[in-house]
Amino acid sequence: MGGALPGPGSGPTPFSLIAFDAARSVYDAPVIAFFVAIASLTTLIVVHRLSERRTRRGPAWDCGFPDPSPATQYTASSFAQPLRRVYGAAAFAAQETVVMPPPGDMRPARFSVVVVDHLWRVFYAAPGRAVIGLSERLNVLQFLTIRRYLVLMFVTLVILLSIAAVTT
Amino acid sequence: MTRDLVVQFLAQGAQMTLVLLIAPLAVGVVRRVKARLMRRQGPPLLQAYLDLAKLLRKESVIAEGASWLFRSAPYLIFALTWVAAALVPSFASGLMFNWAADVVALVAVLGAARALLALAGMDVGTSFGGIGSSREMMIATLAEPAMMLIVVTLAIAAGTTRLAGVADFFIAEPFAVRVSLALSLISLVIVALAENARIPVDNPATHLELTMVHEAMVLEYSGRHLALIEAASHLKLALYLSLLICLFAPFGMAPATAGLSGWAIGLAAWIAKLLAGAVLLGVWEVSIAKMRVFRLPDFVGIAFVFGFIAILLAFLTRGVFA
Amino acid sequence: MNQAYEIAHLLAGVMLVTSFALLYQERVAAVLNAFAAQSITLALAVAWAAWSDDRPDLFITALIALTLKGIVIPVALHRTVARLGIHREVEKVVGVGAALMVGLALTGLAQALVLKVATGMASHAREDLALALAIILLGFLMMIVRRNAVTQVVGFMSMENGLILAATGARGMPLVVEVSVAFSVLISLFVFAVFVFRIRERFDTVDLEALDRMRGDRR
Amino acid sequence: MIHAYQLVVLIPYAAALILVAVPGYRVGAAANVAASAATFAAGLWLVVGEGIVSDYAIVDEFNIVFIAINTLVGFTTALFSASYIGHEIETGRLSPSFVRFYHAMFQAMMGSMNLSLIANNIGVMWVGLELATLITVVMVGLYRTPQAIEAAWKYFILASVGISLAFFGTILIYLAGQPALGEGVPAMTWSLLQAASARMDPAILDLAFIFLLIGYGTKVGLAPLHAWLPDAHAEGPTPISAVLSGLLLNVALYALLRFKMLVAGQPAALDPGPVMVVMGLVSLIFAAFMLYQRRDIKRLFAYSSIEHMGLIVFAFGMGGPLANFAGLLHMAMHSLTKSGIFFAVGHIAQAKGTQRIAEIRGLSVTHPRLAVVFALAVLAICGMPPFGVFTSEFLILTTTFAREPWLALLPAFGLLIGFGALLMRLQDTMFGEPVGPAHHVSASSVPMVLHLLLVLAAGIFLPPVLVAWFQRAAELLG
Repeated sequence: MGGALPGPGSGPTPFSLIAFDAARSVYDAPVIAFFVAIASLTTLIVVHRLSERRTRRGPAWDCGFPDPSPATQYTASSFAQPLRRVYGAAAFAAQETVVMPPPGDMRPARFSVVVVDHLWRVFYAAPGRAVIGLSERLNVLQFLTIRRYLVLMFVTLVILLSIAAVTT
Repeated sequence: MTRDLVVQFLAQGAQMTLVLLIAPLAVGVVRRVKARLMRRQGPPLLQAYLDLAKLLRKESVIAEGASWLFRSAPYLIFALTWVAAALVPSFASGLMFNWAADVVALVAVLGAARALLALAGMDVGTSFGGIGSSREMMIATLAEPAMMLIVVTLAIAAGTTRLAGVADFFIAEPFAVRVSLALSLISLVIVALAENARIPVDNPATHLELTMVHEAMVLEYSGRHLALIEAASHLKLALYLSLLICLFAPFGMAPATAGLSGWAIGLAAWIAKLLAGAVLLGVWEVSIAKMRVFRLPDFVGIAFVFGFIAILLAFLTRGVFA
Repeated sequence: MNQAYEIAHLLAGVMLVTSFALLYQERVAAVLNAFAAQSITLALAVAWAAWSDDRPDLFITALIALTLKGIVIPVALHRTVARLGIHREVEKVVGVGAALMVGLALTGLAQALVLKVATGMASHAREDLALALAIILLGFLMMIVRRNAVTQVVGFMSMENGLILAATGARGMPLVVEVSVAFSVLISLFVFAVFVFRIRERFDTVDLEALDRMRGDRR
Repeated sequence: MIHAYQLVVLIPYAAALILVAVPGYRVGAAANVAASAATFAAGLWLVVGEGIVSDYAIVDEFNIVFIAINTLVGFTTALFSASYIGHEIETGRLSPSFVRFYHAMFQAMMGSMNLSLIANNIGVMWVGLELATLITVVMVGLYRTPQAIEAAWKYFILASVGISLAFFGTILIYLAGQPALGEGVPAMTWSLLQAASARMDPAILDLAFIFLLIGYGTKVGLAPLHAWLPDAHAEGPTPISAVLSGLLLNVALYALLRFKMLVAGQPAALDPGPVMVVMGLVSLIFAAFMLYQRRDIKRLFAYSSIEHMGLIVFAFGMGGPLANFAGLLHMAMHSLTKSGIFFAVGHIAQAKGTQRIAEIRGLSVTHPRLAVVFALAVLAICGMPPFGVFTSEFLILTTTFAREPWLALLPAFGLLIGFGALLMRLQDTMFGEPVGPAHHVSASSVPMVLHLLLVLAAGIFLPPVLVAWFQRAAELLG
């Protein structure tokens, strides 16, 4: 009967997570966390011992942006910009449109991007629609009359009896 | 039993200290090799140590508006990288800590350090930090999957994702040169270049606004914080060199059962290989130009493609490995 | 002894025939009469079993079948039909012919199932079981192919007649009397509910307006 | 000397008789809690005591699991209902005399379920279960609104047909056992039947199991026999919904499993496993899809119960020590979690004055503490770690995967679909602009927090004693 998971404690430490076999892969989160904690504490102590401890507050390094206003802040879309740029053509079917007015025209130039997220469409939107669609169809079963529910019971009974009748 | 544990613990501690001590030397070697190839005198080999010492002595300037995250991130980044470096077998494969995590966990620990760095980069709110963080993350989306593909290839080949196990496997079969492993090697080299912000992905020696990635993130740091970040990046370089050595040139590494003499040989071999790797990196960096940021996907993408092909081949020839 | 089984078998056969008669009827009053006939036959069958097996407690069951299902309930339902102005006609989902065909198929299924039973069981007991199974299935069929609330109740009670027949056929089975009393209570509740909640036409609706207002979730 | 197994049945029945006569709903509620606590104590006594096999009663490793859950949830539900039912009188939904009736019926129902659980006689088992069913029918119609009466009526008819079919199955089991055990009581005694199962006629056993599956399966809520379940849950008083989902479904399942053990003892009979696997999967996947269209919060969780009963039946259908263990564990976890959810839903219905999901919005703003408990409970029923439901679902899926990798995809798919629906509805109720009234909730939050903590504790650490206990029960199931 089905293979059991390796029991706790069969790894090198009692906290080890072992997927198949200790020789193949081990993950020991508490030990790693413990070592990270030790390492950070050691670093903290040693650095504070050895180094100059003075700290000064100063203005940010403002090359070209003397005024730290909200407009200059990084936003989610600015953060995603390199990603969009890199994957735009392949993953998002991005289409850029640039409307550049002729010289002398005072209208501003316009730039627009249309991004289609194929992954979203294929892996989220389509199955989502399928699930909702199917559930709408099945939902009819919530609104049947009692007689029809009895029919369901009866049909199940007769099917099972027929199976019993034909099998030996 | 207890004595064993103590020895193991000491060996582990020795490795952690060693990696920490030797990492700046590797960086010094890279810089020196580059300078000599450019017919410059170049800094002394120990310049990286001196830089760190100097930074530690300077006072830290913290931008107004920086939060606690900004101040605590360097310590955590350093600690995470250090622990990650300790996870990679260097001179011996049977150290205690190698058991605690496999290469998947290693990637995750490095990923945590990277995420912290990106957050710290954006903490002050200047545009440079943001540019650096977003670009770093963009590179990560390419490098990390490639890294995982390499892991899978190795796991198929050696039957384990534990680095020590993989190393033991290659020690046992030193001349098992196979196409899929060669592809993995190329792939891992590319990933290592990208992760360590080396040419052609990034240039560690410049602060050009348009192209910098790593340096843009740490622009606000100074004094002891900068020293920690620098030390972390040195460690990361040593880590990736060790990883390459451990996976593709493990000869000389002491197996799990080796005694002190085995460890001594392993240590010497490791240092020699590490420095040789640093020399090779220097030669590589001189002979190639920095890429435009948005050409990077093509370059790192090679790693992904090679990693993928390597997996397919590994699956096809699994009969050989089994 | 053999003769005792012959008579029991005959009565069970008559019950099956009345089951078909229930499906065959076009008018509610006739359905009720057929049901009364079935219940009285059941009472005779149970009484016969009580006498021939020497189990006097079964006479209680026979008495209940006779008075409650043979007389009281049919009479009450007759009056209900008249009082509530329920359709006198049986409302059919499928026609009489189709219902009878399905009924025949079910009887065949019951026979086929019981034929598989090993011969370890006495042959007349097997036959009784087949008849009871057929009566139960036909009662169930009656519940689903007839729309009228009264005919549906009759279907249920016919099913229950089959159950009592099977229970008395299982020689020496304990609790039969208790269960038959419990079922009588259940049936009375059924009839009572039809009466009190004024379930006029069908099982489905307690009140036609309520049906329009709500149906499960669609509020 | 009265034994504990008699107490589990006698205390509730005696309490029911007394409660009929107790005027004043506060005294009645207190007496209800006291009786349930006493029953729970008797249940615990049974847990630590020796097993019993007599002509009419049986207490073995298998049914003690059910008895323990039954008495525990009965006790917590009584606690909840004591603080809940007062509000129903204030709002005028129930009159004091109805509450008195409610308390008496509650005890009678608990007694009947316990009777069914400890019965060694398959006829008595049937009587107990049917009595409990009929009492819940009355309880469902307690509010006497048209919807409640329609729900009760639907429940009554479908349950009655189920009752009849299950009784026919019981007769058939008697007929099958009669040649081996002789006439009379022995051929209806489960432990004797079990011992003689290899000598029973396989064809009659097949026939009997089909009728029992349809009859008791109706009460388990297996699709397509489930139709009564969502409406009965939605329209009855909330404590009754909790008992229905948490206990009555289990008792019906228990009866089914006892007969499965009988049939499994005769190798020539049809294997009940595949049928149960198929019906379990149909229920699981069907209910998962139905969750998406629900507008009533109690009906939503009623469908979730169908989903989980499907999964449990699937696990028992797979059979084998590991799957049975996982099935039993999941049943226990589901009982605790789902009744806890219904307690929380009762709170929400009091706070918002409605059961419609569309009118329950922004709960995290108006009732932050209740919202947190509710959200955790829903996440627990979704199978999120670290709650116990995760452990059991994980075990069911892994043991299936180890034996039939492709088959494991189906329950995983169903659970995933259900997870999506529950999360979607959870979000609807938690966030958004609060609408409608936001009353103060008077009901006690102790029961639901207690259930949640138990499930959490089971998810983090299953005591080896408990594991060994469940394993012995699983082995009995074969």
